[in-house]
Parts: sequence; structure tokens; C-alpha cells
Amino acid sequence: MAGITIKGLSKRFGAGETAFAALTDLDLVIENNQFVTLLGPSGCGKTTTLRLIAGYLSPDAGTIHADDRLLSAPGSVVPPEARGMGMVFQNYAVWPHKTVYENVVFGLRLRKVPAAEARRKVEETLALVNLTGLESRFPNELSGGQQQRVALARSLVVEPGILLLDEPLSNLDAKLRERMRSELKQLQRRTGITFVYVTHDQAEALALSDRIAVMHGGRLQQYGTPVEVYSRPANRLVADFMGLVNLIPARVVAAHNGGGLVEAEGGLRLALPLPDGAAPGDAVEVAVRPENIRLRAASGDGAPCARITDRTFLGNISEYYATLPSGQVLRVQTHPLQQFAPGETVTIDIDAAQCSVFRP
Amino acid sequence: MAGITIKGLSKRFGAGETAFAALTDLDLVIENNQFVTLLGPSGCGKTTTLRLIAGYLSPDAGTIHADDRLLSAPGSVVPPEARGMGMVFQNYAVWPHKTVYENVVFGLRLRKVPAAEARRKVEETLALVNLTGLESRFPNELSGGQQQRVALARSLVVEPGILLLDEPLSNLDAKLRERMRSELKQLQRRTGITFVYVTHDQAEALALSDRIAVMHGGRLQQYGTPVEVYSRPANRLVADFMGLVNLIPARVVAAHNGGGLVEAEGGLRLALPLPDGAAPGDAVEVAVRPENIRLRAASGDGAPCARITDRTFLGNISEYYATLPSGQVLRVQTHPLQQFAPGETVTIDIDAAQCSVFRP
Amino acid sequence: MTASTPIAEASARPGVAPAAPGHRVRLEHVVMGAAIAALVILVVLPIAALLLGSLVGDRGLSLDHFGEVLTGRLYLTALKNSLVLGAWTGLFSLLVGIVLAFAVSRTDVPGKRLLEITASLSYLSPPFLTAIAFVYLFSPNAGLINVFMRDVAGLPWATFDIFSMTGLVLVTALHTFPYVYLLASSALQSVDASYEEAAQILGASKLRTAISITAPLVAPAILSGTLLAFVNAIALFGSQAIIGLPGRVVTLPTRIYALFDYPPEYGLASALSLVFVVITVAALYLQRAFLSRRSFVTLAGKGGRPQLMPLGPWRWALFAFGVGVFLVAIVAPYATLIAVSISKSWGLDFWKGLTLAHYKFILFDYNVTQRAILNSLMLATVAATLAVLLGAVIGWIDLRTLIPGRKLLDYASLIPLGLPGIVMAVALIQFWLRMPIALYGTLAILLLAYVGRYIPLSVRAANASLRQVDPSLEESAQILGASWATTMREITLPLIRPGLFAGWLLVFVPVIQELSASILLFSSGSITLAVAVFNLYETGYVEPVAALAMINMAIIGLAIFVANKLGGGGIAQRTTGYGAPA
Amino acid sequence: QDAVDVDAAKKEGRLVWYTSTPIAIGQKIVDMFEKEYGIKVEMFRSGGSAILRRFHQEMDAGRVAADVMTTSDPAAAAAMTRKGLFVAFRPKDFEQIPEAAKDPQGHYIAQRLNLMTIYLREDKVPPADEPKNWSDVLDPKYKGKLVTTDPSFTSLQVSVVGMMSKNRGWSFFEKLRANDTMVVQSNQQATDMLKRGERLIAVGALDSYAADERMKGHPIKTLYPADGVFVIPSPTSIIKGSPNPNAARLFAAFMISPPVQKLFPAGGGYAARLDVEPPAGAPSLKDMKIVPIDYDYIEKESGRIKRRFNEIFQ
Ligand SMILES: Nc1ncnc2c1ncn2[C@@H]1O[C@H](COP(=O)(O)OP(=O)(O)OP(=O)(O)O)[C@@H](O)[C@H]1O
Ligand SMILES: Nc1ncnc2c1ncn2[C@@H]1O[C@H](COP(=O)(O)OP(=O)(O)OP(=O)(O)O)[C@@H](O)[C@H]1O
Ligand SMILES: [Mg+2]
Ligand SMILES: [Mg+2]
Repeated sequence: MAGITIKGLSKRFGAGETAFAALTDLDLVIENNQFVTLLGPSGCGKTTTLRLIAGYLSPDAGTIHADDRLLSAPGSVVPPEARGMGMVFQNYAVWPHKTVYENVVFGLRLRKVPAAEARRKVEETLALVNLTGLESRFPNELSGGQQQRVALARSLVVEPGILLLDEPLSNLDAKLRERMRSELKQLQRRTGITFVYVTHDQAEALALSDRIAVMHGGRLQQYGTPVEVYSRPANRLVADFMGLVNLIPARVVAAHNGGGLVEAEGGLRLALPLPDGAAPGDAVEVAVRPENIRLRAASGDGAPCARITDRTFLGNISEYYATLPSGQVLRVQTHPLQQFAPGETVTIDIDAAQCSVFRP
Repeated sequence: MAGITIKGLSKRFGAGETAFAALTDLDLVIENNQFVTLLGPSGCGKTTTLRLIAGYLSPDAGTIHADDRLLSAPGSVVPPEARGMGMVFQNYAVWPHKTVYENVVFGLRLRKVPAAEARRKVEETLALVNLTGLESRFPNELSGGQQQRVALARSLVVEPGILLLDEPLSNLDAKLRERMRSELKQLQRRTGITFVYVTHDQAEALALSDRIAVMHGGRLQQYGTPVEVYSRPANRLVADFMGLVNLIPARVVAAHNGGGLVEAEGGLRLALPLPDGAAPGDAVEVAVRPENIRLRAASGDGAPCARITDRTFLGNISEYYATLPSGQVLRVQTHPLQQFAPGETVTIDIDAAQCSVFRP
Repeated sequence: MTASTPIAEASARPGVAPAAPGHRVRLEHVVMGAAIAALVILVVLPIAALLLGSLVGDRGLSLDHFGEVLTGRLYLTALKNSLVLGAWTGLFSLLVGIVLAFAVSRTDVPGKRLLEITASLSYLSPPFLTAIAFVYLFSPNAGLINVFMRDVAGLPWATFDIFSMTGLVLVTALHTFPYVYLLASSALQSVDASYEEAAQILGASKLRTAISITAPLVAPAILSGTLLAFVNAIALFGSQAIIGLPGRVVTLPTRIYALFDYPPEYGLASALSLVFVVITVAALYLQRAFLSRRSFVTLAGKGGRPQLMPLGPWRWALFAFGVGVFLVAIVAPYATLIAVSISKSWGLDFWKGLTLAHYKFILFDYNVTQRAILNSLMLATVAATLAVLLGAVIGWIDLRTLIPGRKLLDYASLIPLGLPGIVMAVALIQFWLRMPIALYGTLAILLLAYVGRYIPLSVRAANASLRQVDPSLEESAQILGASWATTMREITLPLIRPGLFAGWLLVFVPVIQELSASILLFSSGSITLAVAVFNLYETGYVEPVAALAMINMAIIGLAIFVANKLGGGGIAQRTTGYGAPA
Repeated sequence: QDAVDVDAAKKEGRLVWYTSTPIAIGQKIVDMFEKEYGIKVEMFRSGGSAILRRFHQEMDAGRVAADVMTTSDPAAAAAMTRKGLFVAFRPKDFEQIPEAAKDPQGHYIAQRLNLMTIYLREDKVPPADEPKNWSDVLDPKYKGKLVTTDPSFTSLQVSVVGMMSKNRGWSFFEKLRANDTMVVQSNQQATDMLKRGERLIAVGALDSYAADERMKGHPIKTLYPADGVFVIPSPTSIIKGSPNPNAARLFAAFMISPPVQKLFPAGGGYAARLDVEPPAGAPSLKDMKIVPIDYDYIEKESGRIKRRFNEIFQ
């Protein structure tokens, strides 16, 4: 069990004109026993970060420490085989020419663990991931989920302090994925191993993580708990990436000590926390998540009205497009039993406490 | 524009001992101008059905009519090129050696449409799918979403009566997928073409379809509107596949004319519509969707209580595991602002009207 | 891209019209029927004729010929020698091929381009020319290098007798190691790096990873290359005649060839040829069986590029090895041939007799050469084109239809791979001499032999490129209303064009060099370049032979250049990277 | 003496010649003939037995491609004459060809005479060590120095091996084998081995190649064994039913005309005509002992002879 401290980490690929900064000045402290997720759109540098931590790549700048041991610095990199980490690859990389048992025992053989003890450990680990009885199967005789558990067992059996996982669920179908998700989470809680998890699926990140590092374009955008990054996004990019969001252009009407009043076109007024230094007259964008807008039958209580223009039934949720008199379209999510017909006029309530304000 | 009538359609693959019934006795009426989705887990026969409709496969039994024209019967199959349908493949199948324009105009050339008219039609169709200006690009110079629209345009330009789509969104990332989804839906509304859409993603099916055909193991399980299949599943399989569901074993206490009272272990009582012929004493399963269970702070009003055992923040939703005194675990979804801590005891309300009852 | 599980493969296969019987005849059925008929004529009938020929004796049908072939000391020795030759060549090809492939694709060895060139040139060089050159270098008493070692360097132990099994293996392996090299290096490049990285992070050293992860993963490709080397090694007639006979290493091809000397003994020759067919088919069968059991191996995925193994000082050792192979396989034989071709009479003082007279003789005075060059160019062009078209149709049948027995077709198209040219020629003679059509002695029979013999190469090439074209690309044309012919013309053929051109070259090059079948099938009007070279050699004109050999290589080089200009480029880049599930 | 219709021949304009004549001389004959008559000759040059095999296969296939054929296998020529495959033709100067080298009716006529002898590198074998007759080469002092040709690939050698084994028994070849004699495919390869000094003595190889190299300056000397040399004619025949019968006759007649015949001694070989001098510096046939050859025996036994030879030398 170990923590990881990353300081000022940068990595470029290529040289000269085609050089490309895959990762720029990353600072990240991953604490012992935590489940930390690197989240971001494709190409944002997640895999690069993970491979830097594993030691497959050497940084151009910055350092990586595990506890107090310096693992990576420009020009001096402890090779992967000497880091004592584990890694689960996106495609599992279960060796097709070895049986489940041989796959899992490989790391123990390398450590010259006596055969009897190795067998015991493999059995324990296979039990941990629910693979008992499949020891002598070849990977092609396993389902995707089972292969993934072999990959997990193979990494776990050597008791790494840190386990790196690169989009391990992205190849699975929705149901299996949901199951593996909770298994992974429980496993991490049970073993106490530090998990560094890479994904571009925000739901997965929210469901699994203690902390989420949201990345974009090779830079860290925000590092915080799931609720923090979802409800208090540091910027537009994060807000947009963490889920559906309505961005309403508005103007600051009044500002005081961290809070204030904004007004959107069409008379929508919201009392909100404001970013530092916002002054009346400033143009801002208000970010509202669809579930923080409530619809109710039109009432004359002065709350803003909107017309339902589209409706999508999504099972556990219904989604509406509500058009404000200003023409601004809001996406709203409600409980499916709360039904409005397209064309209907409704009153909307925006939960101002859940909104964020960004400068455009 | 045309409707499709499928009667008693069956298809087996292989012969002798290894024969495998991919599709058994399918009856399906797809009406003109509808958006119908074939939904089901991997291997349930969706693609097989679509390929039978397209004429790539010939049925072992049953018939397929388009309007009144017999398209397929065992041993006599109108070949795909003579059906006048369109098809969008999962991988788009955009021809990499032809430009966007050449891809789209191909079908018109085959129909010997005069060049000038063909050009006009292609331009119109490209405008329809928002690809104007990209005519001379090659597919490798397009993003995934653009490629998909080329595939769509190629099928649309020949004005097929029926458009078949095989998991066209499964290769896209979440954001693009969401966008393409609404584009597809609008397109279908605008053109009035009959869409037969294959997917294994229930959210997609719910969002898009006029009617959903839920399949399992080569058999049709239910055919109905999204609300019907989600809220009134015909059987356990459908209930389970259409979304998360809690299955609570219970016993019928009283039954009358389609309704009745059931009691689950631990004293949970629900007044529900019952399946025909259910008699007091019968063992049944009550299916409750997580969003139809409400949590509130423990109250002494006699409603059942439960203890929160796990909690997952999913952004627009919070999910709880609530354990009843009987040990039964319920999954509950709430608005994320409604917060309970693990360990807390809560009162639960089950919306009995939204429950379904199955014989186990 | 992803694992090709049986299910994925099965459901990717479109059901093509043949599933619906009793329809009007469609063009695709005619074309497919023609392709099947062609394969029957090219491969199946000649082999049947061979079988018949081997059974017809002086007293009607009998097994006498087989009896003699399987008991006669002469034949048993030849059989044994062939097997020994095949085995050793296979082993050497394996070692050299694998070391070079590993060096090029997985290490930081310098001069990779040189190693790649060595492999391609070794494959392109006609083995009998290498054999001739090596006789000049390593004949035990007078070989240049042997003389140098013994008399100048004073190292008598460092001499080498080319007229021996070892010599034969050396010369043959220089031609066959590229099979292992090419297959192994492409396999090594497609092994997903994450397999190796997974071992590394568990603590495995680079060497350990290479041995216990990488090597087993590419084993199928290596095995496949080794078996190709084996089968080709025992089939090469030229080198076995030039080196084997003086070294008293009699092999099956030389034995068969001798049986054809006047008066020919067709029955015995046919029986002996069938023994050959059995060996090669058995080898192919073993290979396929082994491979099919392992076909699940998942190569290629979304992993990063493999890292190159830093070798430290060892890289220079590996480099030296590569340069050694280059010197032995390319420099030595070509330098020798060039030297011979410009010397007045080899054996006299070299520097006093430099001349271009031999080039003049073969190009202008000897009226056979020009005809031979023209014939060869024409035959190679036509044969390569036919083979490629046939290969495309056969590959298409295999991959895109559900016709029962399509696997058999694929197998039949592989058999010639194991048919030495001489056996193919015997089979063709046996068959066409009985036919009322006077094909024999014309260019047509050579064409049949070439197409038949090299059909496996074009079928493989077409097969590989068809696999990269997702069936849905064809289906989407179909549903738009395109007929089969339109779909082929507009979609399939343009998409596999680069692969077809590769296949075309793959056939063209060996046809230009084909000797072992041609030597039995050519006639005055249809003499080919390789036969002209061999005839000159057989009658002792070694200097003109060397000159003609150089011209031969120039023609091959030119042809490759032209074909690349015509068929390469452009589209290849556009279609590669177009991810289609295999 | 049979007449030749030169005009008809010219009208045919071309002919096909199958031959095992050494390439350079063959090419010269062709060039001379084309120059003289303007008739194009398509020469198919290959080993003697390859020619015969081809010819027979074509006959079987019902295809007569060759008009004229010159091989080095009198046994085969006699056999084919019996089968009626050749045209009887006695051209001008027919009588100048020795009886033993032609068919009385002219179904075949020798083009040249081949001497199968022993030759060696005179710079490497001291005169004292030269073998005097065939059995001398079995002396162990020649071990590793001998080269011979394989009757399976060289039809001239079939006669040599056949008569040697008939007259002296197979033990001769067993001993030859014991003396580490190298076997090569063709006479030219044997010469080549000597040229490069790989082997020093060729046993039972065609003398004219040795002479040819001698003229180029190689120190190769021909020996005429006291117990007899083998003189084997290379017969020329006109093929019955060939496409260009008149051109064929003209060419066959041309073949024994003095200008052509003089080409052979000029190249180191022996002409077929009695009135043409032997090659410069070589003895006349009259001064040698000549081993008589039983062609009937050779023809009947050739399969067995080759097999036995190969069994010994494998
Ligand atoms: N070896 C390399 N050479 C050049 N560029 C590279 C290399 N590896 C990665 N990159 C580039 O660096 C950027 C970050 O890559 P990285 O693999 O870290 O992305 P990612 O966040 O993991 O994306 P994804 O979700 O698609 O896997 C990408 O733009 C990628 O193209
Ligand atoms: N050509 C074939 N030969 C044998 N079995 C086949 C073939 N095509 C499909 N099957 C089998 O028929 C069943 C149904 O296949 P189908 O492709 O219709 O499934 P699907 O519902 O489209 O699944 P997915 O969502 O995975 O695409 C599967 O079990 C499949 O393995
Ligand atoms: Mg990545
Ligand atoms: Mg499918």
C-alpha cells in the first residue's frame, strides 16, 4: 500500500515541429488506500499519465515519488519491473497461450515463491475474484468479464502497493460493466490497495472514485471528490464533461462578498455564489444541471414559465426540452411519473444553490 | 414508405448437432412511418432479424412482406439489391476509396439518375445530415460521427421505403452518441421513412422508438411502446433487461378481479394488479424499479423501514442500497440532493401502481 | 482489431445467394464455377493423372512402381536426403529468420534497412544462381575462399566443402530464411505491446518477457514460416542438381529428373512424385492443424507501440550477424557472378581477360536469349494476372459465401505450395499427353504450370486483403441495388487492389525464375529465361550464364519497380487503418 | 542420291532444329544457313536426352514441331528409325560419312563424331603420372582427383558406362567410386571442374569441350587410352511429317557440307566426313584404338545401366 506524489510532470511526444505536449505540468497527490480516477476525453493524456506512473515512459520534466522513493525523474526512471506495481490493461492482455492458473502464477514464479505457497496464493486470489474452478481454462474459453478478472487476479496476487487500471471496463457490455464496477469497488475496499483508474466515462468515475482528477488537453482541470467535481466544477470544461449541463448567458446585476444576483435574457433572475471579482454588468454563464431544474404545472406565482418542446422517456428518468420565452432551451430531467406533454406551458424552478457561474 | 409484416419467421445456423436456432417463430408488424427498435442482449437474434429483412439471409420458415409484396419465404428470397431498402451498418461501411460525394451518389448512379438531378439530390441529402461542404473529403478525413452521417445520407438519397440500422451508434463516445441520437430521431420524423433499428442499449431504444420489440434467445418477448415495455414488462426477462429492477419474492394474500394484495417476507404489503389466475397463497415476484421507491427520514407512520447500506453518487442521480429488516436489499434511485448516509434508517414508500408481478 | 472469436467470425459472414437454390443462373455463380473448374484443371486433374500414371505398369494396373520406389535403395536414399535437407534447412531458416526478425522489430540494432534488404534480396535471388556462385567460392579444392583460407591465410581448417549436405543446406537456407523472417517480423509487429508490458510490471526482465511471452505468441507465424521453408527447400531442383550431385547427395527432385532422362520412366517418376506430394501435403496438414488449434491467439489491439529492447554492446554483435548474412547471402554470390560474367574464361588470369563479350553473346549472338526474355516476361505477366484473378475469386468464395466444401477449395489451392515444380510438370505431362488438345510443347502448358504452381501465393494474398475488407462494405452496395458484378467492380476489387498487386508480384518474381517445371515443359518456341540460363550452364558456358543471370536480376528488379509504380501507393494509405474486424 | 528442292525450301522459309550441338557451333551453323538460303532456323538447344524426351512427348501428343533433329544418341536414332519416325534421305556427299556413323538408307547421318576419352590438367599432373589406359585411373594416387559424368543426364555417357560395365564388369565403377570420383551432370561441368582446378582428371568425358578450353588457353590435355576410345556419332535426322520438309532436307544436306563440317575441327572436335582433317594437333581416328559399341545392348539396358551407376555412386 502506498501513495503517489506527482510534481510538475510533463511529457511531450515527437520532436521539433511535430512535438506534441501530451501532458503538461501535472501535480497530483494520490493518497494511500485511495481509489483515484483520471477522467477526461479521448486524447487528454490519461494513458500517458498512467504509463508514466508505471515507468513505461520517462518524463520530460517533473518527478514521481511512491511514498518517499523517487521513481521517475527526467533521465532516471526505475523500470516497470522494479516498481512493484500492478497494472490491468484495457484489453486485459491476458496471455492467450497460458491457462488461467499459469497467467496468475507468473508473477509469483518470478518472485521465486515456493510452489506450494504459490498455489495457495493463486487459489486465494482466484477465489477473491470469483474464478475458482476455472484454473485450467485458456483465455479463449472465458467470457470478457472473466478475462478481466484474470487480469485483475494476475495483478493482485503479487500484492502490489499500487494498482493501475487503464479503462478496464470499456470493452464490456452495459450489464456486465455495471456488475464489474461494484466488484472493483468492493475489491479496493477489501484489499486497501491504492487504485489509479483511467476512464473517459464520467458515470463510472463518479460511481467508483474517492477522488477524481479531471483532465483536458494534457492539463489537470480539477481534482476533488465526485460530488465536488460534479456539483462544483472548477470551470466550463469540467462542468460540461461531468454530465449534461445547461449554460445560460446572463449578466451580473448585483455582487457582494462571493454571492450575487444575475439576470438572464428574458428576465430569469437567480441569486448565486459568484466567482471572485465579478462586478455588476459582467457577462457570465450560469451552468445548471438538468436535474436541478424542476417543472410544475403553470402557476401564476411569478416564477419563470417555459413551453415543453420535446420529451424523451429514458426509463428511470424523463427528459424535457423546455423553451424559455427568450428562446433559450433548457434540458430538464424529472422523475418519469411526472409527465408533461409537448406544447404544454410549465413553470420552472431553478435550484440556484446548485448552479455554477463561469465567465464565458 | 412501407410497412413490414413478419410471420412465423425462423432461422437456424449450422446443421445437425451443432444447429443453432438464432430466431424462432417471430411475428412482428412494423407499421408505415414508424421507428421500431429491436432490442435485446448480445446474441438474441437482432442482427439475424435485420439481415432476414434485408434479404442477406433466407428464412427456414415464415414469411416477410413489405406492404403486400412477398419478400422472403423459405427457398425464395428477393435479393437485397431488389428490395429498395436502405441499411446503415454498425461500422458505417463507408467506402474508404470513394469521397463523400461518390459514396452518396453511388445508389443514384445505379438507378441511372441523370447527373444534374443526382447532384442536386446528393446536395439536398448532405444538407439534411449537415455535411454540406465535405463532399470531396475521403472517409479517413472525417470523424466517426461524420462518417455515420455519410452512411445515413447514402441510404437516404435513394429514398428507401424502409431504413434498417444495425447498432449505428455503438461505436461512438457518449457525447457524440447523445447528439446523433436526437439527430436520428428528428430525421425519421422529418422523412417519414420506416426505421428498423437494432440496439442492445435500452436507454437508446427508449429514447428513440415508437415501438420496441424486446427479444431474448431468438424469441420475441414483448412488442410495445417504450412506456409499455419499461413500465409494464411482459415478463421477468423484459423487466430485467429494460433497466435496473428489484425483484421481491412475495406471497399473494388476497386476489380479486385482476388486482390483489401481496405480502413480502418481513411484512411489506402491497396492493397491486395481479397476473390472471393468481390465487391467495401463490408465490410471486414483485418487480419494482429503483426510481419508484422513495426514501424519507424515518417516521413512525407504519410504512416499512430500511437501513441504508451503500450509496453511490452518479451525478444526476444518487443510488442507495436499502436493506429491509428481512434482509432483502432494494436498490433505490433518488434525486442527488436527497441525501442519506450509510447506516441511517429510512422509511420507504413503494409506488405500488408502478410495480409488476410475475410468477417466479 | 479485436479477438476473432468463432462467433464473431461466424456472424460476420454474410449469407450469399447460393443459400437460395433453384434461382436463375447468376453471374457470380458462373464466375465461381469457372474458378472452381480452373482449380480442378490446374491442381486436381494433374494430380489424378499422376496417380493414374503411377499405377499403370507394363502389365496393366499395379502397385509395382510404388513397390520399387518404396524399397529401392536408390529411392529410399533420395527420400532420406530430401527429408534431412528439409529438416536442416527448416532449422537454419528458423534460426536466422527469427534472430533477424527479432532484431529488426524488437531491438535497437543499427542498420535495420540493410537487414530488410538482405531478406528481400535473398528471397528474390534464384537459388540455382546462388548455387553456381557458391560452387565458385567453396568447391573444396579450387573454391576461391577455400584456396584463400588454405594457401594464403594458412588456415586449412577454415575451408568448407560446398559439395555436401551442409553446403546444400547453406545454399538452400539462404533462399528460404526470408519465409521465417517475413512471417515472424509481421507477427512480432502485431503482437500487442500490452502482453509484454503486463509481464514487465509483474517484474519480468526483458529477456524473460521475450522468452516466456513474446516467443510463444508468435510461435504460429514462426512455425508457418519454418514449414514453408521446409517444403520449399525439398522442392528446389536447381541447387540440388548443381551442388547435390557432385556431393553425391541425391534427392527426390534430382532422382525424378533423372527418371525423365531418355528413355523416360513415367511410371516410376509418377510414383516418386506422389511420395513427394504426400510429404508436402503432410507437412502442410500438420501446419494447418497446429495453426487452427491456435487460431484464437489474439494479436493486435489498442496497445501502444512495442518498446525497442536496448541491447547495449550486444547490438553490435547482432549487427555483425546481420552484416554476415548480407555478405554471405547477397554480396558473395553477386560479386562472384559479376566477376565471372566479365572474365574472358574463368580459371585464367582474371585481370588480363576482362571483357563484355559474354553480354554481347547472350544478348545479340545467341538468338535464344531474346526469345527467352520475351517469353518469360509474357508468361510471368499473364500467369501472375491469371493467378491473381483466380486467387481473388477463390478467396472470395472462401470468405464470403457459405458454399459447402469451400474449405476444401482453399485446401486444394494450397497443395501446389508443396508440389515441387518438377512434380507439377510430371503431373501436367501425364495429364495433357492423354488429352486430345495438343497443349504440350506450347506456351500454354507452361502457363498452366505456373498458374497452378503459384496459385497458393495469390490465393493467400487475396485472402489476406479480403479479410481486411469488412463484408458490410459489399453488403451496403448490394442493398443500394448493386449487382454482384457491380459490387465487385466498384467496391471489392478497388479495395483489395494493393493486396492484389502484392500478390501479382509474389507470383511474377518466381515465375521469371521458375526452372524445375519449365525444364520439363519448355519447347523450342517456348523457352524461358531460367531454362536458357540453365541450358547454358548445363553445356558449360559458365561466363555467359553469369551474364544472363545478371540480366535476369535486372529484369526482375525492373518489373518490381514498374509494378510498384503502377499498383502501389495512394489507395493503400487510404485503406489501411480502416478498421474492419478480421 | 536424293534431290533437294531449294525453291520449295525457301518458300517454307523456316525450320525447327532440335539439337544437342554445342551452342556456339550450333549458332554458327544456323547463322551460316540463314545467310546462305535466307531460311530462318529456330534452334532448340538442350542436352541430348532432353531433346529426345521432348521429341517423344510431342510425338505422343500428336505434335510434330521439329523438322530436323541432331542428338548424340545413335542407339535412340536406330530405334526411332525402326519405328519409322524419320525420312530416308541421302544427300550429296553421303558416301563421305563412315558406315558406322549413318543409316544405310540415310534415316540418320552423323553430324560430327564425339570422342569420349580421358583428359587432364597437364600443369598439375606430371607426364609420368598420366594414366595410359582406362584401368590406370583406378590407381589410388588419383584419389580425389577424378571427375566423371552421370549417364542419367548425359546420353553419351550411357554408351561409355554401358560398354565399360559390359566389358569389364561393374567393379570398374565400384573402384572408381572408391577412388572418390566426383560425378557431375554434364560434360561441360566436368571440363569446368578441370578449368578451375577443382578436379584434375576427367574420366569418360567429351573431348571436344577439352579442346575448346585448350584453345582458350587452359592447360588441358587429352589422352587417348591405349585400350580404346569411344567414338560416338551425333546423328542428324529429318522428321517424318514435319511442317517444313523441304527446308529440312536442305538443312540436313547443308549439315554435311564441307563448310559446316570444317567448323568441328576448328572448334576442337571431329567432323563426320572422312575427307575433313582432324582438329589441329589431334591424332587421326585411324591412329587410335576404338572401342566398338553395341547400340542394341545400350538401348535395351539403358535404364538398368543408369540405375546401377547411380546406386554405386549415391
Ligand atoms: N507514442 C506517442 N507518440 C505520439 N503521440 C502520442 C503517443 N502516445 C500518445 N500520444 C498522443 O498524446 C495524447 C495523449 O494520449 P493518451 O494516450 O494519454 O490519451 P488518453 O487520454 O489515454 O486517450 P484515450 O481515452 O483515447 O485512450 C494523444 O493526443 C495522443 O495522440
Ligand atoms: N452465420 C452464422 N453461423 C452460426 N451462428 C450464427 C451465425 N450468425 C449468427 N449466429 C448465431 O445466432 C445468434 C444470433 O446472432 P445475431 O447476430 O442475430 O445476434 P445479435 O442479437 O445481433 O447480437 P449482438 O448484439 O451481439 O450483435 C448468435 O448466437 C450467433 O452466434
Ligand atoms: Mg488511453
Ligand atoms: Mg448484432
